[in-house]
Amino acid sequence: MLSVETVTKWMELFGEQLTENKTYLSELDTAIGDGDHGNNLARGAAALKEKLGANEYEALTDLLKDVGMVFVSKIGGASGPLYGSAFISMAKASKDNDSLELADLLAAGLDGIQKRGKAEAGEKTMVDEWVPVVEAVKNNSLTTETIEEAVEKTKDMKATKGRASYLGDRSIGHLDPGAMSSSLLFKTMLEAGVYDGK
Amino acid sequence: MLSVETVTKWMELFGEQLTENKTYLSELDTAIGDGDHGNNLARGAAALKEKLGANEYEALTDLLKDVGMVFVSKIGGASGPLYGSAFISMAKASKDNDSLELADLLAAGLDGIQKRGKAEAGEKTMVDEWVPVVEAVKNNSLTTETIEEAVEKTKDMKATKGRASYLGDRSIGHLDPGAMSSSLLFKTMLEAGVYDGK
Amino acid sequence: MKKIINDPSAVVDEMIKGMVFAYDGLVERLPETNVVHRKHSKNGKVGLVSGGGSGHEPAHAGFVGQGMLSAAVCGEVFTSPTPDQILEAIKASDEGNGVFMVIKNYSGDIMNFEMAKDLADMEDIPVDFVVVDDDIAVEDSTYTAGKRGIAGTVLVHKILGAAAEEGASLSEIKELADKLVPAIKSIGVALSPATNPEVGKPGFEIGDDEIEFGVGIHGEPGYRREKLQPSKDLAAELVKQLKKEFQWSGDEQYALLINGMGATPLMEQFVFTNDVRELLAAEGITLVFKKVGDYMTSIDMAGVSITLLKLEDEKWVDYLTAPVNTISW
Amino acid sequence: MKKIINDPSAVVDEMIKGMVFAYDGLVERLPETNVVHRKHSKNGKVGLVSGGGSGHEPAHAGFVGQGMLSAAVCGEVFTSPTPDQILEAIKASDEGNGVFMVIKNYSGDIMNFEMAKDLADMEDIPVDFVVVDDDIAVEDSTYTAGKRGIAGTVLVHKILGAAAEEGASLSEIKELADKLVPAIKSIGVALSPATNPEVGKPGFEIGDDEIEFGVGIHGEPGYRREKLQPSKDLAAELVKQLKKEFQWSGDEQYALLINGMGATPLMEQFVFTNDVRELLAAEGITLVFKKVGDYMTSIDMAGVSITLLKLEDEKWVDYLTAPVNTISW
Ligand SMILES: Nc1ncnc2c1ncn2[C@@H]1O[C@H](COP(=O)(O)OP(=O)(O)O)[C@@H](O)[C@H]1O
Ligand SMILES: Nc1ncnc2c1ncn2[C@@H]1O[C@H](COP(=O)(O)OP(=O)(O)O)[C@@H](O)[C@H]1O
Ligand SMILES: [Mg+2]
Ligand SMILES: [Mg+2]
Ligand SMILES: [Mg+2]
Ligand SMILES: [Mg+2]
Repeated sequence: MLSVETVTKWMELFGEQLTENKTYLSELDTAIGDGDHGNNLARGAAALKEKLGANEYEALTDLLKDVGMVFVSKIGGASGPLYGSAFISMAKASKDNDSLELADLLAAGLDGIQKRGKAEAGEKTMVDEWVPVVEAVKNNSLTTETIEEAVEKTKDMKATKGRASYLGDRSIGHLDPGAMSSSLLFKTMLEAGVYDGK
Repeated sequence: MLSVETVTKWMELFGEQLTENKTYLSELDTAIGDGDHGNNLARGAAALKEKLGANEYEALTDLLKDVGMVFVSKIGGASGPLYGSAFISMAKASKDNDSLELADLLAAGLDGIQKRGKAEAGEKTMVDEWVPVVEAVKNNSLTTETIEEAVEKTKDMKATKGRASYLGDRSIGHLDPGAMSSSLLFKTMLEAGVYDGK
Repeated sequence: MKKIINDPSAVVDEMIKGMVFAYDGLVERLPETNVVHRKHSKNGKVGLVSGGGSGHEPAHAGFVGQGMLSAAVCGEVFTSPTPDQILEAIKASDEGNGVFMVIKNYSGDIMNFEMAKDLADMEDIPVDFVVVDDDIAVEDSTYTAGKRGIAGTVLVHKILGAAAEEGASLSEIKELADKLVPAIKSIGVALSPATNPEVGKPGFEIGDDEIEFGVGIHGEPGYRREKLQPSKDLAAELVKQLKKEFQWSGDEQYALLINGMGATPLMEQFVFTNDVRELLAAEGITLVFKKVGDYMTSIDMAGVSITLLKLEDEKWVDYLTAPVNTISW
Repeated sequence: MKKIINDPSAVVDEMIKGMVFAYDGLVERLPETNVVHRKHSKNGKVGLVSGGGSGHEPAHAGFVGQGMLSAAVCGEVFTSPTPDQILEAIKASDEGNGVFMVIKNYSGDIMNFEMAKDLADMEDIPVDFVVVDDDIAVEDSTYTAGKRGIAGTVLVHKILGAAAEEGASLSEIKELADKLVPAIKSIGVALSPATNPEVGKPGFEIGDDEIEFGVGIHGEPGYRREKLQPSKDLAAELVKQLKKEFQWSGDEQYALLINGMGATPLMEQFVFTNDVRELLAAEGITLVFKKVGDYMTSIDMAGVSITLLKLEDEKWVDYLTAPVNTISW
C-alpha cells in the first residue's frame, strides 16, 4: 500500500541497505567508474536517517520531497542529482493526487531521472533497473526476480552514458553500480509493503 | 718507484677500480649515507680518464694537480673536496722536490684531507684508511693486508663525522664507503709499482 | 593505504580548514559549506565559480583569488559537489553583474551545476557557464559522455578570470569561453593509480613496469597500456595525439601547460618538459606561454599531462600573464 | 624504479634544460654549468647564491629571481655541487657589492662552498656566508656533523633575498643571517623513501604500516620508527619536539612553513596543517606568516616537515611578504 507509513518504512530499509552495501557498491564503481558510488549513497543514507528521525510527515508529497532534497544535497556525483530528481519528480506527481497508483509514481521517478540524465534503456545505467521495474509494477508482475534480473542484464551491456562510457567495450562484463543501488531501492520497496501487486 | 709513469698507471688503475666498484660503493653509502659515493667517484673516474688521455705529463706536480682539480670539479659531495684536497696537497708537496719520498707525499695528502674535513682517526671516515697506510709506508711495511684491515676496522667504529654521524650507534656494523674507496686507491698504488717497500 | 590523514570521511573538511587557515589573507570558507571564497572586496565584476570533486588540489580552491576564481566548490573526494553548495558559491560571488561557471565535462558535474543554475535563476542571479572538455584521450561521440575536462580547465580559469577582472560582462565572458574551450586540448599518462582515502585502496592496478596513456583524473581507464619507457617516448606519444587533434600546420602559436598528477616530482616534470620542448620545436610550434607544475592532480597518482592552447587571439596571452593573487597559480 | 626520465645520469642536465625553457622570462642557465641564474638586470645589489645536491626541487633553482636568490647551483642528485660551479654562480651574481652564500649544513656542502669562496677571494669578489642548520632531528654535538639544513633554508632565502633587494650591504646581510638562522627550527616525518635515479632503488626500506620521524632530505635515518598513525598524532610528536627546542612561553610570534617532501599530495599537507594549527593554537602561539606546499623536497619521498621561525624582529615579516618574481615561492 502506498502510504506515508509504508514509504517511511521503505526509506528506512533503503537507507540501511545502502549503508550495508557501501563497500560493495564502491567496488562495483571502482571497476568501471571512480569508486565512490557506495560512499556517496551511504552519505545520503546517513543524512536521510537524520531527516526522517527529526520529522513527522502527514503528506506523502512532503516526505518524498524531503527525501529528494536530502539526496540532491548530500550525495553529489552523478547519482545525487539522479536519485534526487527521481524523488522530487515523484513528490510533484503525488501532489494533490489522492488516487495515485504506485506505477504512476515510479513512472514519474523514472521520468525525473531521464530528464536529468538523458539516458535511454540499454545504456548501462540505473535506467536499466528502473524501466523493467516500472513496467512490471504497471503489469502487476513485480518480483524479486524481476529486480535481480534487471541488474544482471546490465552486465552484458556496453556503457554509453556516465563515467563507464569512457571504457567502451571494456565496460562489458561488469554490473552497473547505479543499477545495483536501484535494485536495493526496489527490493526494500517490496519488503516495506509499498507494493500490493501479485 | 715514484715517477710520472707509475703515478699515471696508478691513476689509470684507480679509475678502473672506481668504475668497477661503483655499485658496491654506492651500496655501502646507502646503508649509512645517501647512496651516491660510488656514482660520485665513477663520475670523477670518467673525467680523470679523459684528462689523462688528453695530456702528456713531464712533472709529477702537474699530474697530481690535474688529478686533484678533476676530483674537485667532478666528484662533488664530501668526497670530492677531500680527494681533491689530498691530490692538490700532494702536488704542492712534490713541487720542486726531487728527492720526495712516497711516505711524505701521502702524508701531505692525508694532511690535505684533514685540513679540509677536520676528521681525526677513529671517526669512521677515509682518514681511518689513510692513517695506517701512511704509517706503514713510513715503516716500509705496507701490504694488501694493512689496507684491507684498515677498512675492516671502520666496521666497528661509530661515525662522528660526515653523513653517517647522524646515525650515531646505528652506524656501527657497517664499512665506511670513503675508507673503502681509499683502500682501492692504495691497492692500485701497490699494483702500479709506486711503492717500493717490502 | 599510507596517508597523512585522520578520519577518511573528514578529509575534505579538514583540508579546507587547513587551507583557509594557511592562506587567511587570501581566502575564506563560506560558513557551513565546502565553498572557498576569495576575500578581496566586491566591485561589480562578473563572478567566476568553479569546482568539482576534491582530490585535484591545488584545483580548484588554489585558484581562488583576485584575477582568477571568485569561489571554488569542493565536493567530496572524486565526487561532484551538490547544487546547494554551488548555489552558495554563486550567491557569494555575485557582485551584481552575474556569475559565470566553469564546469568540467562529467555527467555529475554538469547535472549538479545545472541544478544550481536553476536555483540561482529563482533568486534572479544571472548565471551562464561553459563546459570544458579538453581531454583528447576520450572520444567525443554519442557513445560516450564526451571528452573529459582536465588540466586545461586551469587555463580557462586564468583567462576568464583575467577577463572578468578587466571588467568583461557576463555575455562577453560567455563568448570568450565558447571560443577558448575548443582551442584547448590535453592528454596524459599515468604511472601509478590514485587512492581515494574513503575507498582505501588504489583505483586500478598496474604493473611495476607498466604505464597507461590517457588515464582520467578520477582514475578512469586510458586508451593504451604499455611497458615503462623513457620520458621522450612518453612525450612523443602524447605529442603525436595532440598533433592529430590540432592538425597544426607548423607556424602556429600555443600556450603550454605541463601538469603533474600529484606524486610526480618536479624533477621528472622538468625532464619531461625538456622532451616536449624538443618535439614541439621540431614541429615548428612557437610556445608563447609555458607553465610546469602540479595544477590539476589526481590525489597521489604519478603521471603527467600536456595541455596545449592554440592562441587564436593575442589577448589570451595578456590574460594568461596578467597578475593574480591566488595560492597556486 | 618507475620514473619519467631518460638516462639516469642525465637527469640534472635535462631537468635544468626543461626548467629554463619553461621559465625563460625569469631564469637562464650559465653556459656549460649547472647554474641557474636570474635574468633581471644588475643594479648593485648584493648577490645571493645558494644550491646543493639536486632532488630537492623546487629548491633551489625555483627560488631564483628578483627578491630572492641571484643564482642556484644544482649539484648531481643528492650530491653537493663543486667549487668551480659555485664560483661561476658567484661571478655571475656579483653586482659589484659582493655575494652572500646560503649553505645547508652538510660536510660536503660546506667544503665545496668554502673552496668556492677561496677561489672568489682570488678574484677579489667579497664573499660571506651562513650555514643553515634547522633540522632538530639531529643532535648538535661534537659526535655528529651537526644539525642538517632542511626546509627552513627557504625562509632564509626569502628573508635575505628581500633584504638584498632592499639594498642591504654584505655585512648587513651577514648580521641578519646570523640572527635569523638560530631562530629557525624544522622537523619532519617520512612515510616512504626517495629513489635516487642514479641508484635505481629506494634509499631505505620501511614497512607499509610504518613511518619514521626525523628522516633527512637525503634519506638519512631519523630518530624513531613507529606504526602509521593519524595526522594529528604525527603533528603532535613534531610540535612536541619543536616546543622542546624553542622552549616557548606562549605569547610569541612565529612564521610557519609546512613542507611536502615530494610525493605527499596537497590534500594531505592541508589536513596536516589543520592539525598543526590546532596544536599551536592550544600552545598560545601566534602565527603571523604561513605557507604550505612543496618547497624543499626529497625527490619522491612521501612525508612532511614543519618549520617554525621565531619572529624576533618585525622586519622579518615584511621580508617574508615582500613581492618576488620566482618560479616557486
Ligand atoms: N546520465 C545518466 N543517466 C542515468 N544514470 C546515470 C547517468 N550517469 C551515471 N549514471 C548512474 O550513476 C552511477 C554512478 O554514480 P556515482 O558513482 O555516484 O557518480 P560518479 O560517476 O559521478 O562518480 C552509474 O553507475 C550509473 O548507474
Ligand atoms: N669530514 C670528513 N673527513 C673525512 N672524510 C669524510 C668526512 N666527511 C665524509 N667523509 C668521507 O666521505 C664519504 C662519503 O662521501 P660521499 O658519499 O661521496 O659524499 P656525501 O656524504 O656528501 O654524499 C664517507 O664515507 C667518508 O669516508
Ligand atoms: Mg562514481
Ligand atoms: Mg654520499
Ligand atoms: Mg565520482
Ligand atoms: Mg651525497
